[in-house]
Amino acid sequence: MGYMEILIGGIFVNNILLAQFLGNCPFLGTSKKMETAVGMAMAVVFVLVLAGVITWVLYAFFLVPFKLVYLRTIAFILVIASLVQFVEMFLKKSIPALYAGLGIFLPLITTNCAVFGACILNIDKELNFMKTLVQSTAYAVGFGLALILFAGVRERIILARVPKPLQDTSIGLVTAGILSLTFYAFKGMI
Amino acid sequence: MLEAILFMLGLGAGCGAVLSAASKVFYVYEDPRIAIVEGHTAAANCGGCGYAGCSAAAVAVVAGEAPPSVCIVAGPETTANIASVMGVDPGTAEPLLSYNTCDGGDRADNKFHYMGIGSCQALSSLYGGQRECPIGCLGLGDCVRACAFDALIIGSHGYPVVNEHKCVGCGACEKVCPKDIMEIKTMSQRLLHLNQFDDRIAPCQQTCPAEIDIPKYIMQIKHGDYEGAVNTIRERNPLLLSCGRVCPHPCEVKCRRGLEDQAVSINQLKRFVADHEMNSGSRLPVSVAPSTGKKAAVIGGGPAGLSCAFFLRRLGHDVTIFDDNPKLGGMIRYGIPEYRLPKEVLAWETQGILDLGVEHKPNVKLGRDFDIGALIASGFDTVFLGIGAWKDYTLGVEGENLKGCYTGINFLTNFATWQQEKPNDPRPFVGQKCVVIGGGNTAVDCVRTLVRLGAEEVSIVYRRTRTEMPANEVEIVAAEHEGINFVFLAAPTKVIEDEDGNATGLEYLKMELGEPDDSGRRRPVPIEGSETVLEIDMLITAIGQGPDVFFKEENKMLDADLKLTRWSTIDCEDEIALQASIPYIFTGGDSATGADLVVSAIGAGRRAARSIHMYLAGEDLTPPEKTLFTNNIPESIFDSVPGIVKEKRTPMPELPVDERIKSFVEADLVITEKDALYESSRCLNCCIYCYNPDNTT
Amino acid sequence: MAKTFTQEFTKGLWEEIAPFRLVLGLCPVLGVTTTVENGIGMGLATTFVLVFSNLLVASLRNIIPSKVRIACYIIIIATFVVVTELLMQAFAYPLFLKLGVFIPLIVVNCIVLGRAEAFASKNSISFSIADGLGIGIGFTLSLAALGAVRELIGANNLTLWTTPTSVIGLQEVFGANFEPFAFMVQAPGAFVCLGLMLCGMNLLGSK
Amino acid sequence: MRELVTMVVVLTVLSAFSGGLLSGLRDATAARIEVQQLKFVKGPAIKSILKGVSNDPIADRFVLKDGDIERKFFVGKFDGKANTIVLESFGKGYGGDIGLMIGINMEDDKIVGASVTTHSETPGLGATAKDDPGFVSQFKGLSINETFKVTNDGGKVNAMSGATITSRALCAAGSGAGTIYQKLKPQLAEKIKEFNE
Repeated sequence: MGYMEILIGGIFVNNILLAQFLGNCPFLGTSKKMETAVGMAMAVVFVLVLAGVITWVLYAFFLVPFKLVYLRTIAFILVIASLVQFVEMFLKKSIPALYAGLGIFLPLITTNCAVFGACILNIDKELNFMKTLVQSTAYAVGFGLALILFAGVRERIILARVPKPLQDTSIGLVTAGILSLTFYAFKGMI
Repeated sequence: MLEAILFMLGLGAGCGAVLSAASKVFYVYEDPRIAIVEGHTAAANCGGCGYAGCSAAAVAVVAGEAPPSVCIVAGPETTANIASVMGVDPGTAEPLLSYNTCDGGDRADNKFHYMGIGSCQALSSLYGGQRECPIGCLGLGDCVRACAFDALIIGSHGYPVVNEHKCVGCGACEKVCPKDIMEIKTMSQRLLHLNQFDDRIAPCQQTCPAEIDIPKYIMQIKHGDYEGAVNTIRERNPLLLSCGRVCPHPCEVKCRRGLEDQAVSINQLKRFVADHEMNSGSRLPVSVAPSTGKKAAVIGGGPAGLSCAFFLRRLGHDVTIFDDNPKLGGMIRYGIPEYRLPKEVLAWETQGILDLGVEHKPNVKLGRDFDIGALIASGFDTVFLGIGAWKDYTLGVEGENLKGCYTGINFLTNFATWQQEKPNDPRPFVGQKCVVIGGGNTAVDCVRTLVRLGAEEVSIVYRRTRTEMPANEVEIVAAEHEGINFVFLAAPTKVIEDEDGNATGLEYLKMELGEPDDSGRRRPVPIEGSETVLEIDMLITAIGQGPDVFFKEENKMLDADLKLTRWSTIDCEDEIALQASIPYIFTGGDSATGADLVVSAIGAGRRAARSIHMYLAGEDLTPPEKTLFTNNIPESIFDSVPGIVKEKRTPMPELPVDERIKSFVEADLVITEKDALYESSRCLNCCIYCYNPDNTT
Repeated sequence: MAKTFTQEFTKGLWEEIAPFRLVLGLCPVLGVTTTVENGIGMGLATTFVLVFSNLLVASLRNIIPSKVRIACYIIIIATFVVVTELLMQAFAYPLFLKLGVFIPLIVVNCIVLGRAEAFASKNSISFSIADGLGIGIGFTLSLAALGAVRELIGANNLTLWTTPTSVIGLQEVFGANFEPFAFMVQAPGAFVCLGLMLCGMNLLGSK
Repeated sequence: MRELVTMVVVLTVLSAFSGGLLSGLRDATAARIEVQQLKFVKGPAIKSILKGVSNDPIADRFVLKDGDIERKFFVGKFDGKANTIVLESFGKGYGGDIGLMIGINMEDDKIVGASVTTHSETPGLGATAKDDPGFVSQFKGLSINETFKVTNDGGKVNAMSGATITSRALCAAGSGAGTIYQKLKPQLAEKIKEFNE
């Protein structure tokens, strides 16, 4: 597989939110406002790429040589959680401007299935280092794209007359379904 | 096995060490409460609350933007914990509630037919909406859609209705409403609100010195919700029983109904629900905000002091009332006679205020028993001076200090004290041919009291005509019915004495009306050589009162800095903020304005409580620029009110004259429930622009 | 607290049924519910993790320092997830093949961490187990319900359990002529189906 | 400082404890997991190759070392006699490795059957290799000592239409199996003997 395929596949065809169902809680939680959605998207891109790379290193240089592959779940989550917290503290102190932009979204990512799931998927696919990097970026961009698109749609839905029982999350999910359906159109791309 | 243990050991130690090091190296100060609040949240970082993670939610809670119940995953215990971190007692933490401030709805006319997107936001961007009223509800329900708790519906009349049981005060509706119709407030915030130029309020509410939401309580009466009506009144007036009896109801003057037939009998409706509560045998609960730990001293237990104490207590402060008299009520206990306000009723009312946790120290007088410096030294953070206006003005004519000459307040107070507290003492002197000088309520109270005490001939001497008499119309009418002799256009010049120094006659000059003066009343001009003598054996001068500020002369250090006006009222730069020249001293009522209405004193008490509350919180006391205060919103004053069917106003029931002049039994009676329902249905439920011509709501 | 064991248990079944009332733990809800069987399997796996992590968190609640508690909870949860993973491989391999990537994801299921933090860290061991069981079974029921709807419409089947040799459940529920609405078993169908079921819940709840 | 130390210690102890627990469980279940994996992943393929065996080929398996790599072999008994050996080899397909399970009669080196185990090929094209036994059945009866090639490349195997790469990968896997088989034949014969005793 070429890098281009990985990139397009990750962003569109196997979009982590709409096709892989990963990271749905913040997808619905933070998509009510465009502003929040953008912040969340940026934070996910940042953390997912970093986490993808670090977990790959952990896997390739520690878990495999010591035959501890079965510990990957616990090892990954520990590393991701620590990483997120570290990055948060680092940004708060060193780059307050950036922290103001995405810092508050970082804790939300600790338990974001998208980050963790993408790392597991990367390992399952037995990608090499560079491909892991590309794949992680692709997934992250795909997440951001879907989130921002969805937030745009939801801001519009507020103006529509929605039947009472269908309001809010309910219509949000149906909308997500339709958005997911449009992403089906990308299936033929690779 | 060993490898696994070592690996995890290393990983755990590594992560732990890096994080601990990082938390030292990258330490940044933040409000410690954020960490504690975050500790109480579910920490699932699920984003379900709409904030970006638990720490963001915690920041919002500490900043006061999110309620303690922000975490949707955690249960009520978490809410309680967060509430306690934020310094609000979870049990009594004041809930935020949503209120709709416009109930015009469909009755407001439309300018154009709107067929666009079903959203208030969209509609308001089109000439501010389709309603003729620029400030009213658009009715397309953005707030309903914004509410995640099903607490709002658009009711049958086209405006949102809040379900208080479901509302959590999240504020979503307030944020989304383009017309600022929806308000999210705690009870405290509601108590602090002053009428504003852009409020949606009827002319009567604009006029009422206490700013009572009159149309709301009348509608509640109409729907049989008497308790609701009492609570509505208590948001602005703690003395509804007293006010319902003695208030001259300036509101009724501005009642739109009065333009077409007769004004709604607003005050009688107030008295009806107030009596209904008292006669029900139990008191309605009054909410009190969590304690703030601040102490306020209220000097004077009259209407202003009671009102100020009541609102300060409801705002969560510890209040102590210091009063010269043995019982609470001030001028309405010792000035207003029993037949107008039975003291049993007043006692029931003041007890309700004390029951909220207000302390009462009777028989202590400022300047005689204590001074303000001592109060501050003993831990009071602030002082309210509600000392009233107890010092009668004097005529300044020869002989006014003779035997048989009294002053109005002095006479009334002496009599009331005897009647209420020392019935076994000899009765104060009452003459047979009595003359009372003055045209105000005090004068009328004096004559009606004298009649009841068996004086044969009682006259009022007033230097202008009946139209100019400042006393309440009902009182004058009642006095006429009770056989009082009125001498108008008479200016006393001298009191004539006999050899024993008793007053035997009053000499006066006849007057005629000249050009109108500044107050719009025609100035009386004496007619030369028209001296006339009236035979008397008792004279009462009741020509007005001012505050008794003798405590200033005691010259205690702090009190000396207190500035007074030339009418010896306490000087406050801003009559809305009511802060005296010493910042922690506030005033209100007669002591700030000179003798005025009970309801004005009640309104001032609340304004002072508001200022004190803000002063204690370190906030700026300047009232908002749009504060209405005694003004009217110009566009709300109509010339005519088309579309109403004329209906008669309910007359006030009263005791027959021959029965009432024999005793001090209450003369004015309460209207029946049937009449109350009829009268309430006459209310047009006005707002600024619209009203209900057809009485449907 | 006046609540009983039973109350803690039953609240998770309807009042606080996680995916619908709280809209939490959606990834597995959407991802694995192509059949009832998968739904039940995932639900039971989550229940297992919930109960044991609640148990451990409740018993260690006085030892864990508050600053690193989240990390500790994550370790505890992750441990039980790996336990589940291993046990499932050993005893229910076909299910493991289907649930594949979603088992490790129980680690990041907000419900599990949420309960550990919101409930188990403050309550006694027995209550925490009841809570875990209740929430877990409620979660399982939601998954099964969603799985049932999707499988019925999307595949015309209702598979309750697959053994290597046979399938327990109904095949071709609407008859052989029914053309399955395959949209339902695919990703978009999952969102739409959950959205509509939520709508149904709202209708029921509001009467 | 003390707080920090406690934090690190608790975290470390907990991690270590968890590591110990998991590795213990891992050791206890490893054997069973392996059986399960073989049963469900390789099982169906082996069964289709060894139709009518009298033993359980998954239970009767052994491992041989091929250089550094450990390879699994499954033994099939026909009429009470162990004479067939099944092994898996891989070819590079379109979407990754394709596993081919291939059964060889030790007596005449002929292929008794072949079956695709794992693949990640495009659905509808290469993926039919698993669902449709038509292609792999071409291997049956051929000698394992040949090198398999598709007709396009001058061999005997007819490629699946539209899935030349997959077909080539499977041929390569078949040839690979032959290589392994020849290399390890002596040891295999030894092992088979053990099963017959």
